[in-house]
Amino acid sequence: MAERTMAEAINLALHQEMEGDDRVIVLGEDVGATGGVFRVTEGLLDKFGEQRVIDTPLAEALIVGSSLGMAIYGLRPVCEIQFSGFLYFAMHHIESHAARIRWRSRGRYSAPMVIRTPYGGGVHALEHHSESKEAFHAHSPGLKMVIPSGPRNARALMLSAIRDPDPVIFYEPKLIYRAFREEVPDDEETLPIGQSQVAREGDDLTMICWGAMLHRTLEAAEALAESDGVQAEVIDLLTISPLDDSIFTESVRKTGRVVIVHEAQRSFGPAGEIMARLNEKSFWYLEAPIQRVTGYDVIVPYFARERAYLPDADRIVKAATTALES
Amino acid sequence: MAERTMAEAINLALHQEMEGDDRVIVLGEDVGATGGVFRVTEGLLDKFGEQRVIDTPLAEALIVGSSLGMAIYGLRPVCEIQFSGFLYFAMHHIESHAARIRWRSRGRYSAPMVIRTPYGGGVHALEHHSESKEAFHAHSPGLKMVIPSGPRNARALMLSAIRDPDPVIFYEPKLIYRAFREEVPDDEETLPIGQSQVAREGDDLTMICWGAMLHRTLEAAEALAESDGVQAEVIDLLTISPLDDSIFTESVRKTGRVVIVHEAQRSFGPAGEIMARLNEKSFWYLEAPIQRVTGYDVIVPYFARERAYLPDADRIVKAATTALES
Amino acid sequence: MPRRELKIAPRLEDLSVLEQGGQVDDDLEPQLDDDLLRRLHRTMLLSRRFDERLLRWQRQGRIGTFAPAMGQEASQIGAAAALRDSDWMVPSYRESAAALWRGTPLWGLILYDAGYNEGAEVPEGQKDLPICVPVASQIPHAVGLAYAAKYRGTDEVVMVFFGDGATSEGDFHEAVNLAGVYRAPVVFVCQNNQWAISTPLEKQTAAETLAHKAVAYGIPGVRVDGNDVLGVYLAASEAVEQARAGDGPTLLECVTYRLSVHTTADDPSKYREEEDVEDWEEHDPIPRLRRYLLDRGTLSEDDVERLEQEVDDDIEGAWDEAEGRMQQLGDPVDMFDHVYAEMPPYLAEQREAFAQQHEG
Amino acid sequence: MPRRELKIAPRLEDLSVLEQGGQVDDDLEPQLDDDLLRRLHRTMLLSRRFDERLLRWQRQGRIGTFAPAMGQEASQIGAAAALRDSDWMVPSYRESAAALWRGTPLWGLILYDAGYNEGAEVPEGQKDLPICVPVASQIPHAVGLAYAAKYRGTDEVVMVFFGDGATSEGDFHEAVNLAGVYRAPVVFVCQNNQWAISTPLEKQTAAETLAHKAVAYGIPGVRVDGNDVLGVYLAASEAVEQARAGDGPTLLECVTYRLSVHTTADDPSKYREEEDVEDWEEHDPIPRLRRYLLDRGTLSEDDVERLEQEVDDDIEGAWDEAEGRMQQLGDPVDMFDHVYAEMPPYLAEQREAFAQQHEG
Ligand SMILES: Cc1ncc(C[n+]2csc(CCOP(=O)(O)OP(=O)(O)O)c2C)c(N)n1
Ligand SMILES: Cc1ncc(C[n+]2csc(CCOP(=O)(O)OP(=O)(O)O)c2C)c(N)n1
Ligand SMILES: [Mg+2]
Ligand SMILES: [Mg+2]
Repeated sequence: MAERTMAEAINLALHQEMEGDDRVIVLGEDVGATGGVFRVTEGLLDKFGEQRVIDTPLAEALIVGSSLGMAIYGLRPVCEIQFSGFLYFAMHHIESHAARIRWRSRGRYSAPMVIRTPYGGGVHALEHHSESKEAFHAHSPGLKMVIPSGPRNARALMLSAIRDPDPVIFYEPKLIYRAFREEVPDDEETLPIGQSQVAREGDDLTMICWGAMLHRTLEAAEALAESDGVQAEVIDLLTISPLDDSIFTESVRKTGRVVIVHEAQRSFGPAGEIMARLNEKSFWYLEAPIQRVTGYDVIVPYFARERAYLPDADRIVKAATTALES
Repeated sequence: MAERTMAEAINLALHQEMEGDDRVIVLGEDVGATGGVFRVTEGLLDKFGEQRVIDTPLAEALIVGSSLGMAIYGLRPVCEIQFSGFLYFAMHHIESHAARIRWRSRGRYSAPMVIRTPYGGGVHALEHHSESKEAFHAHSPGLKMVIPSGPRNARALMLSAIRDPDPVIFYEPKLIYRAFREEVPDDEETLPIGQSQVAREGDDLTMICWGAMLHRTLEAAEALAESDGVQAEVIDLLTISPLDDSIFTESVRKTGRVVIVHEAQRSFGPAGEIMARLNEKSFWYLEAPIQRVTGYDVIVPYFARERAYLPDADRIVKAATTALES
Repeated sequence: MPRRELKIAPRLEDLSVLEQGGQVDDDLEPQLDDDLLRRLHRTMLLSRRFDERLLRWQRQGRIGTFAPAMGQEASQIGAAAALRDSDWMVPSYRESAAALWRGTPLWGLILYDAGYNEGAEVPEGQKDLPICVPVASQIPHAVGLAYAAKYRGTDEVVMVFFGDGATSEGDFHEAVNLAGVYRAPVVFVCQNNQWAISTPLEKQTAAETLAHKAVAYGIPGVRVDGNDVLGVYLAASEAVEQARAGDGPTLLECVTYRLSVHTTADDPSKYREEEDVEDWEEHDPIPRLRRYLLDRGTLSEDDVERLEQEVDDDIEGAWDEAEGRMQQLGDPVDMFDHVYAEMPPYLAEQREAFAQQHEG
Repeated sequence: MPRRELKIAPRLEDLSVLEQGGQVDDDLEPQLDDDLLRRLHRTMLLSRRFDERLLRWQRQGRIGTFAPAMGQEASQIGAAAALRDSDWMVPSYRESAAALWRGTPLWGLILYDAGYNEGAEVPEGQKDLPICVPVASQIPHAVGLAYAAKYRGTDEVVMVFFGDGATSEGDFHEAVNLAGVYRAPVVFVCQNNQWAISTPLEKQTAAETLAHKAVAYGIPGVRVDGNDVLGVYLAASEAVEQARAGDGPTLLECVTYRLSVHTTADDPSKYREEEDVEDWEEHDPIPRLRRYLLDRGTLSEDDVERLEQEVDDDIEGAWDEAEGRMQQLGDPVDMFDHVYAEMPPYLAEQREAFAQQHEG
């Protein structure tokens, strides 16, 4: 058991899975010699060599498309797209092929591959380096989309993603790559994909979030508890798609009041589906309008103004208060 | 005034706008000699020549990316992506550039361009030729997304789209390209982008839809009127983004019951945002859970099973009944 | 070196073996046994007659849109014939002739054309990928397969097919470039049939030939008469052996012609002259091979007649087989299958609701 | 023609004019007046000293991540100098040297590096596109601009910059191919600085040189010593004139080296040898040009000293200017501007809510 950052924890998962399974190949831009711009693939090249740790030419569609070919062959590629804002280049391979090869081939072939990519804002990066487009991939049957919220679940979910028989987009919240450390057991540990978790229990209000926003939401929940003794239940989705609606709909039946938090832009963002499921499964329990705390419907501003774009504890508390008072 | 199909009506708009404005350029795969696989650009090459009607090399990212360059220069490109299922190839130019050049350049440059593409199912086409991914573009600040539902509004909206100062994705419901004719005035006629319309008035129930689904929804509305005298108000969004939530939220304050219909897959589909806006603006008026009638969360099946995938009047009536009875 | 011309190292060449009249180049003529030659001829003929029949069936509404291989039989089959069963074949949507050579049953192709997902199924053991509709997007998949085959230390080779129009897509560029860097065991077979729907080659690229594009990737480029099955077989075999030997990829341009429609949704009269088609019919690969086989006594005129009857019977039989299967395949609830290895709860709910609605 | 080699028509060549020691090739030496030569030298020096200062400011946390142009001043400025003001310049994210030549103020670059969207603003009248971060994606935009300029019957030329890594992206391929087909007036300037972050050229492509990639598009390919400002200026001028004359695009490969970090987030010691950097420092373009100017008496040693003082003062002044502006630019509510020409109602509501929260 050691204290690890999320970057180190994912790195641990890659090391362990590559040791145990020679089908696992890591590829992407600068994943080898530098160990990735966030050092998540550090040490893999030295340990596993150029055959299994590939610095590819600069082409995202190619990284995903060739990974798919490897997966069809029976390997387990884990490819990295340097920033999620460059995943758009590969959209056709994700949407039209990785998500469909099982279906198209009637089960003859499949795409057991992981597409790792750092997403989200808050690290003072350049344009295109702070995007959150869960909605682009959550809407595609055949794809899975996973977002860890800390070192321990990141490591466990990465193991599960590599072993998953279907393609997984693994969105890594770059804001918390090194924000804090957590005990991460050396022994292998997995978490089921497609299951959300209760991160904090409470009866007054349900807060639904994921990734880096979990921590701002927990912060808000604590603030609410201290200031006005409100106990918020905080749910960490962990998997965006296939969406697990059992836990949050249950929670809302208890609390009747909801706040959803995400970094992505508001309109047509991921909160919409959560609200839809609540409408379908917990409608009669809702005591107030569901509140969304999200990025605004603007392009993520350059970093001097970035803080203003991202949800923070204040905004979450305000929304919770509205949900509780209406 | 003449009876025209939707394909003819869009063709009319292109002819008229190209005549009136030499900044308008049409480009895409097979838009020239054949007049497009759906004949929507028929006759343009003969009339306006190869300089203004360009059969491009086979590359969607290029079609959108080079159109953007033309738009920045001050032209008004109207490019065609042969089927919306191939628009994914251009995702990075749409999301990272067309939607942002105004913002990035602080207004110095802009992207007055239209991306036309046939979308949706029901025409017995091959794989990738029946897709509905409104959600991919509606979630992008800076982009507009328009979907006509018939010849007359298609022509009017196309004129508005070409004249719009911002990039417009113009999704053409291929199922109704030739399904019926409508009076379309020869004289220029426009419709404001960003405004939905009431397609049928009623007090008992609100139905929200667009594109080809409008007609199946109206069919369902008539059936309901005849069978049990229920009067459904049917709202045709026409613009998906920027979403006009004024008319449907108003309507729901009156009816309290809602059915949303779209072809796109259900999860994380466009209905989610409509439900979110209703939750935020008409929550206290909702008398029953909002019903979604959508494509299933599967890949659109090959055409032998395609009918089963698409919403039809029966499914819409069933959902309406549920909305009314709960 | 103030100003000097840059040279090109890898081979960039043009070749052909069998002329239309049946004359062969003695130096290049591959020594193929009669059995192989007969199979090449039979499969080319089968593919041709099958396309002709499909066109009729399509007009009768018995099947949907499809893309005939007519005119490209030598390019497809000559190339595919250079592969072993242990090698991989990655098609686009027009490689029905190559698919037949590889073992895909006629009825399977019919099922696909009739709109059944089951038609995209590749027979167990046959190492082909399913039909790929998005132009050029299969090329990176092929390079990934090749990388994996090499990583596993096999001697498998991957052959990927695509058209002239496909060379304009970024996927073509990115994939061939990667194969060059990793010397992946892959053969890129470009079916240059002169047209991308209505777009002629000269609007597709200003390159002198498509083989020239190999220079951009530091790999050999070979241009071959695509209606010359011996030439295609020779060029493809050289490329396959080079790949198998670990010496990397080759870009092979087969110069051929699409004798029929792009797909049944297309009307070529809008964009090409009937004369061009007639000129190219003069270069039809099937009579050319037949002339050669008759000359060398591998086939007799009677054999040919018998053969035509035979393939027609195969086609009729395939229709009955396909029709029989279509009866079984009616149930639309199957559309919920194969989305994930394991069906998520909400999808099971949707399936359930659908099933009820369609029983009741 | 059983088997024959294929030839290449458009020119594919390599050139250089000015050696490191200051020797020039008399046939190729462009006859530039002293004033232009002094401006070239001054801007190269300004860019170099500016990068050095930015690196310090970045370490002090006064600005964020940025990509220095160090080592590539001759490639960027030599190429941009071949343009007229009426021509277009389309940069990637590393063309700060070219931007300075074109007229972008130092304080503007500082604002960008400090995270203000206002820093991406291109001065009115200066026909440059804003900095483009997604690698290679600016290339199709440049071709669209060029098509439009030609359509409008102007004699404008578009010059687009990108790196060696960018040549692996599909956007590069698709755009250069289109320019070849339409003979668009565009010059493709590839800054081959040997590295794409940590990825060396040999992992990027197996092409013999990047200029060879021109063959795939039927256009001229020219490889020039990118640290030789005279050579770059000559090659770029030839390409620009060809484009202006309506004779189409050229792919220009400037062979140079990234002397500093990829960006300030990068640590080159992880992937390249200090020796290589030192070797390349021997080929620094600035001393090379200076030697030439001193030899021909265009500059004196005193001039050089005065000049260095001058540019340092410019840089200091620019910081004050930028800092002053940053005070004004605080208000985050500006993030709601410029999304659409007209703000949609729901966005106005969001802006309103935001404004209230940030006042109260
Ligand atoms: C990415 C993509 N864009 C457009 C299409 C529509 N389309 C189908 S085939 C075709 C032309 C392909 O031409 P070519 O590559 O020469 O192959 P051919 O059909 O001639 O065999 C087009 C544009 C498609 N299937 N995929
Ligand atoms: C599409 C895309 N993928 C990845 C990145 C991250 N990235 C920024 S610069 C760079 C390397 C670019 O190398 P090169 O084209 O040689 O230009 P250089 O930085 O050397 O000037 C990468 C991978 C990006 N900005 N855009
Ligand atoms: Mg073709
Ligand atoms: Mg570089």
